[in-house]
Amino acid sequence: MQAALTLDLAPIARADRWRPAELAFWLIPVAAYFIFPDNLVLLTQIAITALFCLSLDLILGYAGIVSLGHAAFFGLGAYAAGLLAAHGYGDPLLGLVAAALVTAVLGYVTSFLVLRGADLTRLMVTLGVAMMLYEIANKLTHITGGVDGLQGMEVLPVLGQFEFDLYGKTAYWYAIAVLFALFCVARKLVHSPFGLSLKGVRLNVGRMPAIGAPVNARLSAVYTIGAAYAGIAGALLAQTTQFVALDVLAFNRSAELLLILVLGGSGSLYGALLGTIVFMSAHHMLSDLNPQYWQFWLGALLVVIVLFARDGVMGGLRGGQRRLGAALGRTKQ
Amino acid sequence: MSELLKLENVRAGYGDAVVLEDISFSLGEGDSLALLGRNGMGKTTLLSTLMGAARQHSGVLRFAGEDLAIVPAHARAHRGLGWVPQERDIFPSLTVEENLSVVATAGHWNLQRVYEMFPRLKERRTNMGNELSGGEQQMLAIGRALMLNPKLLLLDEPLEGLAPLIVQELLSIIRRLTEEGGMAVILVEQHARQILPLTRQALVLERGRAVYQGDSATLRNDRELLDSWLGVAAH
Amino acid sequence: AEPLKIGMVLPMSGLFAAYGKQIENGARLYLKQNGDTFAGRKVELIIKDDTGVAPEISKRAAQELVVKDKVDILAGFGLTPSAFAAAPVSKEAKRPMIVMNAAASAVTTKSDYILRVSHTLPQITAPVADWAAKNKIRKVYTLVADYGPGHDAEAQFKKTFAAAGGEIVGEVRTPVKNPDFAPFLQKIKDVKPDAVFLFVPPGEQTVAFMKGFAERDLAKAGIRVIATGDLTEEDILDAVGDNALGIINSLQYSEVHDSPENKAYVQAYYKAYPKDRPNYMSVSGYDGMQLIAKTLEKTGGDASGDKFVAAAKGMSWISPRGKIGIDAQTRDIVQTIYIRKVEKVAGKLQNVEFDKVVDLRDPGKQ
Amino acid sequence: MTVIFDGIASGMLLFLISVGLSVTLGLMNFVNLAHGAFAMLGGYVCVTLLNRAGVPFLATLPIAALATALVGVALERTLYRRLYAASHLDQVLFSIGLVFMSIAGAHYFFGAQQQPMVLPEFLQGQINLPGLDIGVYRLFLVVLSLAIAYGLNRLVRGTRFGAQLRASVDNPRAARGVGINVERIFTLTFALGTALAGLGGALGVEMLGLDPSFPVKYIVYFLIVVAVGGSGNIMGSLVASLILGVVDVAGKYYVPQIGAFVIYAVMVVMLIFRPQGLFGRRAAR
Amino acid sequence: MTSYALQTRNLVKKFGGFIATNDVTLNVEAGARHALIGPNGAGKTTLINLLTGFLEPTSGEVILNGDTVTHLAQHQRVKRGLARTFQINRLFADLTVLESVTMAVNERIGIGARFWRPVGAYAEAVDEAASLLSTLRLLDLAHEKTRNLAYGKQRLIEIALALAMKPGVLLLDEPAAGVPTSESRELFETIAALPRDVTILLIEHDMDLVFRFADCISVLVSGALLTGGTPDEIANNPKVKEVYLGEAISV
Ligand SMILES: Nc1ncnc2c1ncn2[C@@H]1O[C@H](COP(=O)(O)OP(=O)(O)OP(=O)(O)O)[C@@H](O)[C@H]1O
Ligand SMILES: Nc1ncnc2c1ncn2[C@@H]1O[C@H](COP(=O)(O)OP(=O)(O)OP(=O)(O)O)[C@@H](O)[C@H]1O
Ligand SMILES: [Mg+2]
Ligand SMILES: [Mg+2]
Repeated sequence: MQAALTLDLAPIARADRWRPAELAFWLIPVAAYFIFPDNLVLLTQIAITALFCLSLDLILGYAGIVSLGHAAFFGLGAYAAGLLAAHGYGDPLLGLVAAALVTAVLGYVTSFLVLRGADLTRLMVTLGVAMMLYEIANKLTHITGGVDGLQGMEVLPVLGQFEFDLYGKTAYWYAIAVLFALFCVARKLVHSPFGLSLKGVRLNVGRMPAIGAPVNARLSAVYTIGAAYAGIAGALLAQTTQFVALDVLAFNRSAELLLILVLGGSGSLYGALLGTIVFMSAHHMLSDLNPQYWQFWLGALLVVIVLFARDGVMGGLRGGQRRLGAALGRTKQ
Repeated sequence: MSELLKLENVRAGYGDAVVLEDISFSLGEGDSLALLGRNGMGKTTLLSTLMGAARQHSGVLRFAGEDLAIVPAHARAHRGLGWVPQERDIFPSLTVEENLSVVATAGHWNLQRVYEMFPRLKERRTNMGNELSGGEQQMLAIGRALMLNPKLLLLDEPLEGLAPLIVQELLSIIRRLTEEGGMAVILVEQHARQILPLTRQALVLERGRAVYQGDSATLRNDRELLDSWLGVAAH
Repeated sequence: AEPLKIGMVLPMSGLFAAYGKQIENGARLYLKQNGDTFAGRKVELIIKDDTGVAPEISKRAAQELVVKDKVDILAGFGLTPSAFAAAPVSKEAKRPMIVMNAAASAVTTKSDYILRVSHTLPQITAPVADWAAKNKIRKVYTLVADYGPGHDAEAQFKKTFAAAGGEIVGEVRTPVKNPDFAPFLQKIKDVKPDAVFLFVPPGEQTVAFMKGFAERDLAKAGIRVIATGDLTEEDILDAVGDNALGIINSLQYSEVHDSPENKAYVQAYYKAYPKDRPNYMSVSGYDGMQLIAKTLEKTGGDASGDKFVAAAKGMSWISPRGKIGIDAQTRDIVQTIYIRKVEKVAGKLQNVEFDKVVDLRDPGKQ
Repeated sequence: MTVIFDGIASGMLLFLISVGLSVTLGLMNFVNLAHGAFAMLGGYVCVTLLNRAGVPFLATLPIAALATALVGVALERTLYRRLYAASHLDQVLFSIGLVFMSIAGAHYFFGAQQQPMVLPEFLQGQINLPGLDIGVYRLFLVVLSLAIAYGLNRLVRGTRFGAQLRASVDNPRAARGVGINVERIFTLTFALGTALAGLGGALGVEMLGLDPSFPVKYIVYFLIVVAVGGSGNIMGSLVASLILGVVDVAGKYYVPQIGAFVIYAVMVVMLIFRPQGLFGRRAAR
Repeated sequence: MTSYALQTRNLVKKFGGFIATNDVTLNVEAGARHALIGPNGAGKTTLINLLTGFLEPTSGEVILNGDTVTHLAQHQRVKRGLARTFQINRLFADLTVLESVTMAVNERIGIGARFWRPVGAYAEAVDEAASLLSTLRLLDLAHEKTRNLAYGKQRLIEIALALAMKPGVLLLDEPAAGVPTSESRELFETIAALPRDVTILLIEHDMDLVFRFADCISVLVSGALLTGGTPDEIANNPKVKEVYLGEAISV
């Protein structure tokens, strides 16, 4: 143990402490509330998508499982909460818990399908699962309302206190609170031994069994957690829009999510959040400016980002920080 | 011996980083050079520079009278440079035979001769490149370079991972290549003792600079030099 | 007076971009023809893209239009889910919401401030079913896309057709995304009905169906095609091509509807948008504006929800499609539905009207 | 019988429109989700020539392929090339960006509506044999795709070009080292892939329709074929397309109730039993 | 009666029609320093892959400390004390050296799936990883990312990961490959200094190292065991000289 004393363990021992920049980051939602009081619905949906993105980040960014069917869980969660609310159980928190449980079960069961195979295979298997779920929801019109959407949701006030209002204030704080809480949990997770072993799996699956790690069990576990997160995000959307339609399960949603995560930079929790903020704001602004052809500009934005800011938004920011740091350092000398 | 390769004050590295400083030497046809140095001193970088896989910052690189700086990487093989990379770099989705024939150039070395030299490869000819043992990959990399029928063969630690018997054979083949085939060779090795007898010249790198340049024989007999640069005198 | 802000939520991009464009075309055409001042208030159109089937975006757009842009009236809504999602906004904010395409019957029940100027699915399905039964089509095979509107169309058709004495000899629901109708057509050919009733998402599915129909020579086997008229609307008709000839269908509007109002409308439309053909959606946009203008005249420029809706109820006016009105009870549209047949008129494929059901209310609400 | 034939033909159509992706994704290992955009371009070229310039259908096909390839090469030279070494996810982001741009572009130039398309007489209609009705155009597709599959397979497996391509993908640095002109090989292959995309797009208009959302509408089908076939394997794609086509059509004929479910279920099951695809090589990177 | 740490019975591995391991029955005594030599492609690496469960045998059995483990998953064999290194490095390029080794220790002591407290909170694991690094003289590189290390150092990490398993049986596949002569000697000193009750099975083509290190050598040719014995016996075996050694060793 002598040796350990001579080594500065700070980098590993304090890897999980909250940095000032992080605290500052979480002031953004508070500030946004006052700066954009008229855009609360958009901000709420950004928060929900951010949570959804976080869930994909857990499985893709940390464990390396690519998915083109993550909307399966989002949609299932949305329907779980939606159906509860439509049948008289409109308590929001109850809806979240139910959504989490149902999607966790589906996540656990389907996790065995994604254990094998390379990226493309996983992409297609997850996509297949989501599409099948879509077809089922479409078929069960009498339960789900099919493409027309689920009718008759009645969501009760949050904690029995806060009614959902036209301005979206309650919805906003509700979504932000859930996002923050689950972010903290995810943060714990990625800094734990479990999180470290997930990184190990992503960096070198072949080696993990040779150091005694049960790779499949880890992947199943994280896939289940990711599914539950996605389910909660879906439930949040259902509750805050008070409506669920088939598109919660659609391919586009999965694909767009993947885009957002890659844009933000997978493998970093803040990447997931920033990617969502950037993508959805860009989408919103561009489509307001040019309702018909905004896609062109959004596409151009993606292309430019890939070509000139490789490591995603986070990478870009980090790079900027480094350059700034270097510049400051130089002026000091 | 007419001059085949000439380096003058070459500076090279990766991106902006400079690994090699001020390297100059020349090599004639059928000549041989042992390139020595500890881990990370720039041996591989020197070969990569010749092949255009590392960046040449300044200096002049001439091969058969032509300035290599303007020859794109892929064309250098056709000018007569054959490379056995340190990581072997076998193409995994090609069979053994395809790995050999993919760029075959007419000349002395053909499939049949390579198979004669490494019968093991002939036995495994339909295996994919990634289904080979470590040593087999090494043989394949050497065979592949020979299929180009190069004027200058660059071997980066070719003995690594080969069985002793094959090592002995390979050493004698290299000798034959230079002495009878007129092929020039640059040989990078950790096992200085084994290759110094084979080569005419030697170049020792230390942190990217040449610290010894001259006769192999002289170096071989100078225990002190060997020990200080390579830490191998005890062998 | 304050300007009158109308916020339109429409699919301007994506699969349903054509809907948004037609509706916008019609709305703007009205303003161009009749001036952009309603009851002294200058009209300002704000258009938001909801990409088609993303109800949360529709709802967000509606909410932002109300909260941020402070619009007086919501309008547009290409597809049913977006109308459903936005309905609570209209309800809570007490803003009139003019539905210009979403066709599920129940849409108008979701908020007391919803008025519809387009049609409901039962409204355009029942007439053709009735017509078929009365015109020697005894045995019909129904083919509908497997999604909500398809199910509704199927149910309405069966109901009306059976009531009029027809027989359903087979039915099939096809996947919503379905590149190949071959197996279904083969089956229909084997069954040999008098006609096929068709309802699929208007667009490439119609084209694909009719191509397959022609390829397999089902017409020669004596099988006719009857459909809701949105499948043969002017925008799609050219893409279906000559294969569309002879389809019997029912809808509220045709480019060749014979009335002075329509002649003027069509002429003005081609002048304003030479690249497009006027269709029923453009007319919805047009009539939506007309409804707003007429209602505001009645209320003296007051667009507040209760007053506006009260004034609009029972209103009727002459549209390019003929006389239409707003049902005082259901706030849904009352209009004449025409039975048409696809024919070539002056070298152009058109829906030629040859029969009609006058002043039809939404059968889905009876 | 007719059902089987229709299945085969529908599989061949799948093959034709996805084989270009087998080339770019499978062989070059570039996740080119913009494949559908190139196919769409081919479709518009074909339709425009056919309807506006009156060029005969058969003549529009090579022109569509060529025009698409030219655009492909231009993009490859300027943009794609920079991303060969990037991660697959970056490639996804990039190519989806292109898809978005292409959708908006097509919308702008051609409008949102379906494009009309009329085949020449000799490709219309059916040949009626006892118990078997063969659509002429379907037959045309079957013959064409078999020819293309055969040619491509020869090119990839049997020629030096194919070996050089695989070598370049495996390890560009080493490939250059042994004298392979990697840039040229990639450009040529990309041209081939986009030409096939353009051809497939042109051939597909008749059965799939053509509007600006084409690139996203069928992306799933392209991916299914490549994944089930085993990436980089032309014969695999062919067989996968056949199986999927036949299963899909037969499923719709015999059990229409479960409709679209079939194709996804079959895909998932096949991938679970053969994660590398039907003919997947062990050498997955 | 000697006890065996590792045994195989009639082990066979076929790749398609090719027999890579042909009826191998091998016994490695507990605490042995056992070397496995043989020509390139003889099947040495394949054998290790079979022993560790990296590959499934076509037939035959693998026995670890008297128990049949033929169908146990890799990680379960590791739990029973069987660790290995790879002929070609398999490391975690983006983790630091300390993180990599800590992760390995975590798995051994069974806290790899803990998800609530941070890695650094499990001091026993971090301390153990640090002390292992110090034994291997890698402490100054503890916070370096693995990818930035020189090849020779990476080889050492490869071994550190195996040692972190506190193995009862250690399988080393050409650990010195790519390490310069001078450093490979240091490396072998470290290995030799492991407790005597650790059983080691070594594959190596450098005969100087093999003959200095091993007390027992098995020779594998074309997938089958040719012979086995003490270093002296092997060095003087004419058959082994003919197929493998050539003039490499002159004892
Ligand atoms: N791709 C690269 N990018 C940046 N630096 C590199 C790269 N490859 C090698 N280096 C650095 O260049 C220096 C020389 O490396 P090189 O591989 O030439 O050494 P070497 O003499 O061949 O060593 P070895 O005996 O280990 O093969 C080293 O410090 C190494 O870290
Ligand atoms: N996946 C595979 N498919 C087919 N043959 C294979 C496969 N993997 C290995 N082989 C063959 O099995 C034989 C044994 O390989 P192995 O790697 O065990 O040899 P080795 O004894 O370790 O050789 P070296 O000393 O060169 O590392 C080789 O001839 C190799 O070509
Ligand atoms: Mg080197
Ligand atoms: Mg080996």
